[in-house]
Amino acid sequence: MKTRDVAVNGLIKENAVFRMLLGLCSILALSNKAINGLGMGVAVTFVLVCSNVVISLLKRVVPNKVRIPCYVLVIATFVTVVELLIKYLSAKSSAIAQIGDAMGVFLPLIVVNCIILARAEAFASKNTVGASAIDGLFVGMGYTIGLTLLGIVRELLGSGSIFGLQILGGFRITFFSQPAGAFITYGLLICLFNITYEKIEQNNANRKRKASVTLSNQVTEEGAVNG
Amino acid sequence: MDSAFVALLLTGLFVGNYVVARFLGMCPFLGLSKKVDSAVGMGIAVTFVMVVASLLTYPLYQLMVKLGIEYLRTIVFIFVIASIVQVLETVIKKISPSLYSAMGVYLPLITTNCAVLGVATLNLESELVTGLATALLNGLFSGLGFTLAIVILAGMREKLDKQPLNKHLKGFPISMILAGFMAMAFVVFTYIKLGE
Amino acid sequence: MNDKVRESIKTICILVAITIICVALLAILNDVLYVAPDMDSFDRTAKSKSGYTLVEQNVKMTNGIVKMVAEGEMLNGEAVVGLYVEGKGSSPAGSFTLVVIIHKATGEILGVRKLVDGGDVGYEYLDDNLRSLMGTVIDGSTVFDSDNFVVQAGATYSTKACRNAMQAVAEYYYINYLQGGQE
Amino acid sequence: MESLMLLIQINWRIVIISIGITAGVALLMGVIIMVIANVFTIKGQDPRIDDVKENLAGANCGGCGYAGCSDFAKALVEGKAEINDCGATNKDNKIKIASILGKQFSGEEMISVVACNGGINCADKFEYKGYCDCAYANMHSSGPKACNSGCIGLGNCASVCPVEAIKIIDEVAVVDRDRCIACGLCIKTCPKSIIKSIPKSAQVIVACCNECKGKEVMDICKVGCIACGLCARVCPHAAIHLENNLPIIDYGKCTGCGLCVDKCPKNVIHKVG
Repeated sequence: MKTRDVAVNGLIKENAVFRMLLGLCSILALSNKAINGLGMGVAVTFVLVCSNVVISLLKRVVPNKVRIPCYVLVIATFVTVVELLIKYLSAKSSAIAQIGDAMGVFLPLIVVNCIILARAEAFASKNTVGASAIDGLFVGMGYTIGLTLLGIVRELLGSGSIFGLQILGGFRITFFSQPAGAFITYGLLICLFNITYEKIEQNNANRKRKASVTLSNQVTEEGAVNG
Repeated sequence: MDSAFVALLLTGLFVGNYVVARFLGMCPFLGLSKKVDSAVGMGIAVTFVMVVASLLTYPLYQLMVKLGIEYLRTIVFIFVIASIVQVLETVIKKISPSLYSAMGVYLPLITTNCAVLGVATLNLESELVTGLATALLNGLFSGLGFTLAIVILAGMREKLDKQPLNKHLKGFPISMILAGFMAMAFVVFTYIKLGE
Repeated sequence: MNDKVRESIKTICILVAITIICVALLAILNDVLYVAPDMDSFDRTAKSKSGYTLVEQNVKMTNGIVKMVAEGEMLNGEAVVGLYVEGKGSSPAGSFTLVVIIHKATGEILGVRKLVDGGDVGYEYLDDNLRSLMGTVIDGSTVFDSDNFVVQAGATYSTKACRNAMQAVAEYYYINYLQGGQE
Repeated sequence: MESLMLLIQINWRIVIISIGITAGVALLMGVIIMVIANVFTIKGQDPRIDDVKENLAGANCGGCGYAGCSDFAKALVEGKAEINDCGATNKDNKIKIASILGKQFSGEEMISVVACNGGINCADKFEYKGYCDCAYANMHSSGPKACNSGCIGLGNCASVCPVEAIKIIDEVAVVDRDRCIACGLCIKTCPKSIIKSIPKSAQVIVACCNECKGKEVMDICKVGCIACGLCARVCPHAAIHLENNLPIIDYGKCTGCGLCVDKCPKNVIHKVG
């Protein structure tokens, strides 16, 4: 798989937030503010890349009977590293303290985030270290972009601000910052994403068919000539 | 004791419902709610594992606090949960194959279920949980809340998947909107004064 | 039979080996990234003559957690107690962390400051509501019950979190300084 | 020097305790897992069942009629089932399984295909606004489509397919060739039973299943087969013969030359190879 394919795969074709629908717990919970989405995305990307690398290193060593506990152990280590880092940095700057507090219980829950174990099982335990790292990076980036996008939409509607900057001047539909709003906004966004994705795919298909039609016309003409 | 019991019951089932109010356990909630019987199977499996997880992780955490190494709580909790699931799977497969075919196929899914690790972590932070007994109750009621939510959604989705619907809305987006309405219904319970 | 046993032992050894390596890395990292409890947040709230000394950490109260307790001496020589307390709001609002300075003998609140505001954007608990708490004297553990606590309209969750924090402060002060012997 | 200072400051007591505790938990859990795994192995279970299960596709699709792959593996080992019942497993795995069971395997890889191309090209008897289910619609005078044997297009096959290989395009079901694992579930659920199982190597398919005379088909469907027989005559290998107004292709003789595809006036025969 060339890196370009892995990139397109991770970012668009198998985007964790809008296509593969993995890690829903963190997506819905952390999209109430765009800055939370970004923070969570970065944390998940870091853990994803590191655990992909280590798991693809260990894939021959780990016996099959205790495969899941070992993978979970490695992932949990990197999540605890993130926890310690956030605790250390939040003493330094209150912005990180704010994000760390907003993540709350979802920070340790990165361990059971479906993306990480899914990528570890599906990809890292079968491919080389380099490929796993790149795949982890791009899937993580796809997750971060999707989550931040959802965060921007929900924050703009829910509290009239983007990244904390008041834009709509106090106009806010509090429905969108509550759990019910999260579900419905996410559902509609996916519906939108599917529509655009299908249109792009149809355009590509039409272009390919047009290209092949012109090709086959030439063939039939030659066929008719010497037929 | 009984006021804490009622408070835990209401929080677990409605006010702080793990799926609808706290967004925990979403992957199986949306993945397995196509049919009611698979939803019930998953619900029972999750509730059982949550109770066993609370039973093991709560005393372990008290020990870790005494020794001052509570920063390891994530790694120890998830390791214990993964082992519980592994052991349960082999035991149920041996004792009753019929139960295994109904419920066992969901067990590997539970290891990556946010609700189970969620209950283990939230047991330590929720002010309703004061001892092991209340931790077990919290695990049980949160599991029942999860089952309640997943079964209701499964019922709705089973009916809805057969309705003529715009093809882009079919499947995942419509179940998210359904879950949204459920969340609205559950918010009503938050206005009950819980033992204040 | 023994090859099955040997194979099991090999599996367990690998499992334990991975655990040890991971935890060793974490333990060392935990020490390197050790966050000394910052005393300067007390100083910023109420300037002390020679800094505060740590007394106790992480005491779980009924309504909140007293994260840190420190004692110090004000510029005018009065002995004061600093409390770093976290109050839990109900689910949408996050937890609030306040720094409270209490006069050791009289129990009067000399300074209150908000460190972490868990309220959503636009739901923050206003500082002047907090400042209105200055001067109240903690004479019992129920001094901050719901009737005489400033409820900020529109931010009920944030108010609940702040009230929980203050109730934890009152309870801690009542147990350790009013009832208990002077530490 | 500086890093050495760092090493001394580390509070080694906490490090030892944390390693000790977690190693203890890991050891305890590891022992429990292994003991339970060995004690609770199902005695008297034929070890070959696990090897067979290893090679099966593991899609648990139920196409073989058993509740998932583990049941099917047990039935295979006990000889109650045939390896070809499972469409999902690819060819070389099937050969491996056959060698485990000591049997010979020579089956051909199959794939499902919908023998209808009607959909919007086919007129409707009435407008159907009811329950979105083919079997249900089929009960109302065999479906809204004017053609009584054609695809109703409400997607029962699409919803039952374990790998989502079937899509409803322009009100007719279309099977995605690379995703289809030939588990056969769609063939069982289609109320019109017009989904056929053909060899994967087939180059050409017949996309119609209407057995009425040409004149009747002409009135109701733009792409229906009018049984003119041109395809049978033009085929250089005599691979096509007509049976009750429908061309039947013998995939043994068919070389995929595609002459029949161009010859067919209603382009009922499609090139897929």
